[in-house]
Amino acid sequence: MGGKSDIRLIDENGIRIDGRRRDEMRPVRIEAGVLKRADGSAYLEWGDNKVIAAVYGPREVHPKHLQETNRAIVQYYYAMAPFSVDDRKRPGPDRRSTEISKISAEALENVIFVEQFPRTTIDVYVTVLQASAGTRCAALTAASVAVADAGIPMRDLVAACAAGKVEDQVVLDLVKEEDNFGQADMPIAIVPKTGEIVLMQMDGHMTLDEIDEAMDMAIKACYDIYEIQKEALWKKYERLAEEEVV
Amino acid sequence: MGGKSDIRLIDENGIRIDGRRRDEMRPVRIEAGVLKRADGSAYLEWGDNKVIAAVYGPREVHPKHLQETNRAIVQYYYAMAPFSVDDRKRPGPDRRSTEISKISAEALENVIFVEQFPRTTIDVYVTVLQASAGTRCAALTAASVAVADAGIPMRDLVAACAAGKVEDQVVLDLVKEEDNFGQADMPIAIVPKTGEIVLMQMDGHMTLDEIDEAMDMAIKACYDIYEIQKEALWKKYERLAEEEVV
Amino acid sequence: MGGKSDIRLIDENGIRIDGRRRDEMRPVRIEAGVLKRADGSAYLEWGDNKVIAAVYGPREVHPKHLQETNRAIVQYYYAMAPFSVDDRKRPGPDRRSTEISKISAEALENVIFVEQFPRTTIDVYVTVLQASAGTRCAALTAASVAVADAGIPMRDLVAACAAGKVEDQVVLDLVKEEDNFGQADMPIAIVPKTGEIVLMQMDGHMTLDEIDEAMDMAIKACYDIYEIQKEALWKKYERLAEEEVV
Amino acid sequence: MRREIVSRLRKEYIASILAKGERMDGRRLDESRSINIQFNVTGSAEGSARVQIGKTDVIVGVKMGVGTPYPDSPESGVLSTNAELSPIAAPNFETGPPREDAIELARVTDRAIRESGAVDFDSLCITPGEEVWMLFIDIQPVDYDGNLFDAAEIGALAALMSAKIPYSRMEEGAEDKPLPVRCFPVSITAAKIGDSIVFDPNLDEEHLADARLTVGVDENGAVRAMQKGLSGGFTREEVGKIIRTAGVLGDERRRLLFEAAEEAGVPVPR
Amino acid sequence: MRREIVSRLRKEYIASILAKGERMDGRRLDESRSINIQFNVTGSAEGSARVQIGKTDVIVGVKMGVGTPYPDSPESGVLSTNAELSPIAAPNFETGPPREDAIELARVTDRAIRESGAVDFDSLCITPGEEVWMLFIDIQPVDYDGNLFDAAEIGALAALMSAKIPYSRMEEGAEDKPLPVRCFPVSITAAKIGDSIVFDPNLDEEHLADARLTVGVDENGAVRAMQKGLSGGFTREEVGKIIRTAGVLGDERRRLLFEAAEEAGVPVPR
Amino acid sequence: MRREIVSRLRKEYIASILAKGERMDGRRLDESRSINIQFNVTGSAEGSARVQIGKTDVIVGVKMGVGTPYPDSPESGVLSTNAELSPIAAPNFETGPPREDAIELARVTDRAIRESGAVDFDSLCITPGEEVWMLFIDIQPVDYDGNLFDAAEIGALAALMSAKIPYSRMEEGAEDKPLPVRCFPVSITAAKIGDSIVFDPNLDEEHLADARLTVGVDENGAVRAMQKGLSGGFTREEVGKIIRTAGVLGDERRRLLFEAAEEAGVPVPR
Repeated sequence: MGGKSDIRLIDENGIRIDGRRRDEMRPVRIEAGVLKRADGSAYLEWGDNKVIAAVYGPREVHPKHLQETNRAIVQYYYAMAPFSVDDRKRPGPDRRSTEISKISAEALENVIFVEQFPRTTIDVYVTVLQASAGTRCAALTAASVAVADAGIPMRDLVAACAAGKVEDQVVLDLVKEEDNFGQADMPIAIVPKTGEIVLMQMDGHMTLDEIDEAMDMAIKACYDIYEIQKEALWKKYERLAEEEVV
Repeated sequence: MGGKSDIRLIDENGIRIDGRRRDEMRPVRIEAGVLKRADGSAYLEWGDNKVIAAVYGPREVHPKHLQETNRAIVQYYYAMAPFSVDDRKRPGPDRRSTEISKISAEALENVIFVEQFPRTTIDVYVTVLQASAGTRCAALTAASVAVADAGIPMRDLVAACAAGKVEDQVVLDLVKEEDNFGQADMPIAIVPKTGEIVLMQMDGHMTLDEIDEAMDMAIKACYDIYEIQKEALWKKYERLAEEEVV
Repeated sequence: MGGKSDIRLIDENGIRIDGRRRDEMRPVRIEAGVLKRADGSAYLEWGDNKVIAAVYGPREVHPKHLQETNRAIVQYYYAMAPFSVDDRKRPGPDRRSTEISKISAEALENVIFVEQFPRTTIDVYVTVLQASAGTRCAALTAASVAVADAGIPMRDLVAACAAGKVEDQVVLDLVKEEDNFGQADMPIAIVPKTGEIVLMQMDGHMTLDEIDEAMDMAIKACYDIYEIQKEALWKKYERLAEEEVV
Repeated sequence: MRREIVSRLRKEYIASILAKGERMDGRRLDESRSINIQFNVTGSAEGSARVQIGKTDVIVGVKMGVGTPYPDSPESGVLSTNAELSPIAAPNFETGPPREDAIELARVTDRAIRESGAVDFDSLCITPGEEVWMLFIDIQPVDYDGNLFDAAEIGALAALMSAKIPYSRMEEGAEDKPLPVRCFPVSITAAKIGDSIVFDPNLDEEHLADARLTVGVDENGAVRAMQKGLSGGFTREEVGKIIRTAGVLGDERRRLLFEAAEEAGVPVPR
Repeated sequence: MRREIVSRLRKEYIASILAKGERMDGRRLDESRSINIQFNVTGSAEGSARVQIGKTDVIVGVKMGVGTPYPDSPESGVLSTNAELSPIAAPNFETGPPREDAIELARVTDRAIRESGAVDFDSLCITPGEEVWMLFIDIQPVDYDGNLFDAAEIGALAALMSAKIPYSRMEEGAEDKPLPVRCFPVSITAAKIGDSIVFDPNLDEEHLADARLTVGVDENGAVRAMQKGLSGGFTREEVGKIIRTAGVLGDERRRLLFEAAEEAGVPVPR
Repeated sequence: MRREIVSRLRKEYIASILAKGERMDGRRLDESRSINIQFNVTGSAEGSARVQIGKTDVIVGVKMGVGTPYPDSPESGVLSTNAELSPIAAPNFETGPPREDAIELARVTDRAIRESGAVDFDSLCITPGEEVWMLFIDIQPVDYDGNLFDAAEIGALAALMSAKIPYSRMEEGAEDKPLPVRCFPVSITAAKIGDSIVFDPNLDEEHLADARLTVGVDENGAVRAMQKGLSGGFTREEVGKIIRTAGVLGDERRRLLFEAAEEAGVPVPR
C-alpha cells in the first residue's frame, strides 16, 4: 500500500490495468482431491495465483501440551514456495506468514465441528506456488475446500475475497500492481450460510462510506467464490461415484 | 575495561565524573509489588539504571526433565530491553545475558529454601529498561526483592554492588564511562545476615591490596543496599495492611 | 571435484603429489580406548587427518518419540572442530555434516545387533581435529572401533576408504589437492566378513570400467584398514589384561 | 473439571449482565478504562512512552540508527516494529523467539503506524540509496490485563511523538531534531461476548470473547487499519457499528494523548 | 502389535513375488513407472517443471538473482539447491528447518547437477569477483509415493532447461536468454528388497527396502553421481548390475525428457 | 533412592577426610594434579595446544582470518572465544548450540586473555577501520574429569603462544610471524566442599562442591579475572586466601607452561 507510481491503474472508462471492471473478480478455478497422500486437498488458481492445500486430521497432537481436552485444535501453515515471487523467498516461516496462518486458523475453526474431536489436531498446509496479490484469500479458500475434501465435519465452508481502494475508487480483488500502488486493501472471509465475517484485515486509507462499499463488494464476491468451491467438491464426489461404479 | 580515553575520570579533589566520591554509591530506589499479574515484582532505579523484576513460583517445571526430585530449581532470565542501550540491542538472550543469568540464579538459590518445593521451578525475570553500568547488580538486587514479594520462603535477601578501579584508584559502583575506560570492575553479591559472598566476578587489573580494598568497599555498600531492599518490602507490607483495613 | 589447477597431480612415473603410488593408501594409525568418560573411544590418524570418536550406549532415548520399540537406534554425529580446516569452520552441524552423519549411521546400523537393545540409542560422536580429504571414511573407521571398544555387540566392524580419479587415472585415498582438483571421488565402506558395501557415494565423472577399477581398489584397501582396526582393539585388550594382572 | 464448571458459570453470569448492558467493572459497553500516558520514560531511547490502560501497562521505546535503505525504496527510512511478550507481563507468556501472538501485536501496531503515514519516511533519508535512518519501535508489555493492541499502538504513537532524530551522533555539534509525526491514528479494540460488543476489553472479558476487532482511525475519521481476531464471527452490521464507535472513542483517546503530551512538553499539532 | 504382524506378512508376501520377478503393480523389476514432465508451471520462476513419476509429484523452480561469487571461484556463478519436504506431500513430513532426509535429497540432486557440469557456471559471471548469477534450485514435492530422488533430479534438470537468465531485470531493454544446459545427467534409483533389486521403487517398496542406490548417468554412459542409502548392504556384483541397468533406464528417461521438452517448445540439444 | 543414600554417604566420607586435610587421590588440598602441555597438535590451526590436567583433556585451536574491526575500535584486532562441550568429553554433555556451561567457560577464558592484555590487539590491525586480524580461540574438551576452567585457560594461552599470524595467506611470499603474547595470566580454580577449600578439583570433588572460585593471576602477581560459581557462598576470608594461594599455584603452572614451550621450540619470554 501507499507506494508511488506513474502508472494509471484505472483508465477513463473505469477499466483496470488487467482489463477488469471495478467490481470484477479475477477468474478462479478450484480442483478438489488432487493429492494421494493427504487426507484432503485442493488446487486453486485465482488469476495468476496458484495455491495447493493439503489437510490431515483429526490426528494426534505433538507436542502433547498443545492438546485441548474438549476440542480439536486447528493448525494452519501458510507458506510461499521460494520460486513463487520475483525475488526468491527464503524457505521457512516469516512474520507475515505466521500472522496469516494465525488468522486463517481462527477463521477455519469457526466452521469445523472441533468439539467432536477432543485432544486432536486438524493440520492445514497451504503453499503458494505462484503469487500475485490476494494470496491469503486464495489460500484460505483452497484450504476450506481441502478440509471438506478430507471429510471433516463442517457447518459450512469459508469463502474469502479482498476489496480495496485504488485511485480513490473502491475495487474488488486487487492484483499485484494495485496492491503495490493502491490506497487500501481489505481481505475478508465469510461463512456464507450465516453471512458472518470470520476474517477481516485492512490497511491503507478508507472513509466509512468506502469501507461500507468495499465490504458489500467483497461479501458479494465471497458468495461467488462459495459457488466455485461447492462446484469443485461436487465434481470430486462425481468423480468418486464414477470410480466406484467402474 | 581497558578502553582508552582522554577524559579525566577522577579530578584532583577525588570527585568522579558524576560528582560522587570514591566510596559513594549512586542513589538507589526500589519499589516492591509493582505488577498485578506476577506473583512477586519489584522496580528499581539505580543511578541511570532502570530495572523491573517479576517472579513466578514455585510452579510446575516444563520441560519435565529439568525437574529436581528433591528441590525447586531457580531459573533466572536477565534481559535488556532493545531500547535500554545506545545502540539498539537485538531482542533475545546473548552470551553475556546467559552468563549473568546463570551466576545470578546460583546466587539466589543460596537464600531460597528450595528443598521445601521439590519438582517445581521458581522463575525470575528481570528486564533492564535503561542501562548505565552495574546492571547485573541492579537486576539481582531487584530480583531478590521480587522473590521476597512473591512470598517465597528465604533465609535472607541477596544484596549486590560492584567496586572497581579507575585511574589507579579503587572506587565504588562504576558508572558507564568508568566501566568503559576504567581498569577493573568487580561485582559482588552477599547474603547480608552471614556476610557470605554468593556472586563474584572481576576483570581488569588489581593488586591484592586493591582487591581487598574493593571487597571491603563493595561489601559495605551491599549492607546499604540491604536496608533499601528491606524498606521497599516494608512499604509494600504497610500498603497491603492499609488496603486490608480499608 | 572439478576445480581447475595447473598443478600436475601425478608425475610421469605415476607418483602422486604426496609421493604415493596410484593404489597406495596414506598411513593409518588407530588407538582404541583413549578416553576416560566415554563408554568406547578411538583416536585415528590417517595421513594428515586426525579424528577422535566417542560412543555411549545403549542408553535411554531423548526425546522419547525417537524410540523404536523393537530395536536400538544409532545416532551418529560427525563434526569438524572449528580449527580443523584452513578457514575456520563455524561450530554446529551444517548440511554436509548432516548428510555424512545420516549415511554413516546407516552403515554402522548394519553391523550392530540393534534388535538386542529395544528402546535405546547408541550415540556415536566423531570430531575431526585436522582435515585433509577422506574425513568421512576416517571418521567411520574410527567410529566403528569406538563402538567395538564400548563392548556393544557387533557382527563385524565397518571399514572405509575412498578411491577416485585424478588426471584420468583411478587412484586410492585422495589427498586434499586431489580432492579439490581431481575428477571423481568415491568413498566406500564395507563389512569385511561378507564384503557387503554399506556406504557408497560418488561424484565427478567415471566410466563403467573406471568405477569397477575404483571399487576393487577401495574394497581391497578396506581390508587393510580392517587389519589396522582389529590390531588397535587387540592392543587395547592386551593393555586391559596387563592392567588386570598388575 | 470443577474449575471448568466454575468458569462456565462465570461466563454465563458475565454474559447475562452484558446482555443487560452492564460490565463487571461498572463501565458502559462502549467505555474505555482510564488511561495514563507518560513520555520519555527511558533516557537510552530516542523516544519512549509508558501507557497504562487500566492495569495493562506497556512500555514502548523508539531507537534510531543509520542503515541501508531497501533497494525498492532507496529514499525512505526503514521501520521495524517488534513486540516482546516477556513473562514479566503475564504468567503464561514465555521466553524465546516471538510467537504468533507477539508477531500479530507487532505487525498490527506496525501497520497502524506505517499505513497511516504517521511518519514521513522520506524525511528519514540521509543519502539516497546509501544511508537512511532506521526506526525501531520496541513494545515491552510489563503488566497484561487485557487489550494490549490499544496500549501498544498508543504507546508507539506517543514514543514517536517524543522521539528525537539523533543527528548529534552522526556529526559533532549537530543538533537532534524532533521526529516529525504528521498523522495520529488511534487503535480501538472491541470484543464480542455472546451477542454483546464491549470496547477496551479487560483480561476477564478477553478470556470470554468469541471475536475481536481492532480498528485504527485517524483524526479525520478515516479508517487506517483493521484486524479481526479469534474464531467467532461478526455480522456485517456489527462491524459497521464498531467502526463508527471506534471513531468516537479514538477522538477521545487522541485528546487524552495530546493533553498528556502538552503537559510533558512534547510537541503536539495545532 | 497386530499391525506389525500384518506388515510382516505383507513384507513376506511381496518378497516372495519379487523372488519370482513380479511386482505388486505389475511392473518388471527393472521398469520405471510412467513419467510425466511439464515445463514452466509457475510464471514467477525463471524456470520450472513438474514431474510425476507414478503418483509421486514434484515441482521444481529455478530462481536467478545477482550476488557475490565465492572468493575461491570469482568467475563462477553460484548454485544453491534446497528441498522442502512439506507435509503437503506426506503425513509424516514435518514443518520446520530441513531434516536429514530433505538435506540428503537436496545435496544428492545438487551434486548430480553440479558435478556433471550440466550448467556452465563460468557463463554466469557478470563482473569477475564482484557480480555473478546465483542459481537457486528449489525442490517442492507435493505428493510422495516413493522415489523422490529421481523425480527431484529430472525435475531440476527440466527446470534448468526451461530457465531464462533474466538480463531484462539488470538492464532496461535487455533480453532474457535461455540458461545453457550442456550435460543431461539422469538419476536412476534402485532398491534392494530381500535378494531382489527393483528400480524406481514406489512407496510400498521403499518401506520394505533394505538398501537403496541412486546412480546418476549422463548421455555418454558415464557415471556422474552415486548415493547409497539405508542400512542394508549391496554386494560388489549388485552394484555393478545396478549401474549398468541405470545406464539403460537413464537413456530411456532422457528420451522422454527431450520429447516433453520439444513438445513444450523448450530447447533440446541436437 | 538407594543411589542417593550411597552418594550422601560418599559425600560425608569425602568431607570427613577433607576436614583432616586429605583428598581421595592423595593430593594436598592446595595441590594441582599433574599437568601435560603439548603444542601445535593440529596443523590446520594457526596455533594449538593440548592440555591434560589429570584425566581432564582439552584441545584448543587458534584460527586467524582477515575481517572488519568493530566501529568503536577501528585499529584493533577482534577476539572471539568459543567452547564446545561435545558429548565426546562426558556423557551428560549434549550436542546443539552452546548452553550456559559452555558459554560461561568460553567467556571466563576470553576475559582472562582479553582483560590481561595477553595479546596486543593493536598489533593485529592491517588497515585501520577496514581490515584487521580476527583471532578465534576454540576450546574443545575431549575428556572431562573436572576443572575445565583451568585446562581451557592454560590451553588458550599455550595455543596463542604457538600461533603464527598467517601473512603468507594475504600476500604471496610474505612470511608468517609469531603472534606476540605479552602477558601470561594463569587461571587457578578452587572449590569449597563443606568447610574445606580444595584446589584444582577433580570431577568427584566438583560434584560435591558447594562453591567454586576461579582466579586469573599474572606473572606480576596481579589479579586479572575472577569468577565465582555454584550456589554456595565464600566468606570474605576464604576469598582472600584463595586469591593468595592462586598466586603461588599460578607461578608454578606458568613455569610448567614455559618449560613445555621451551621443549617444543615455542618462544618464551626472557
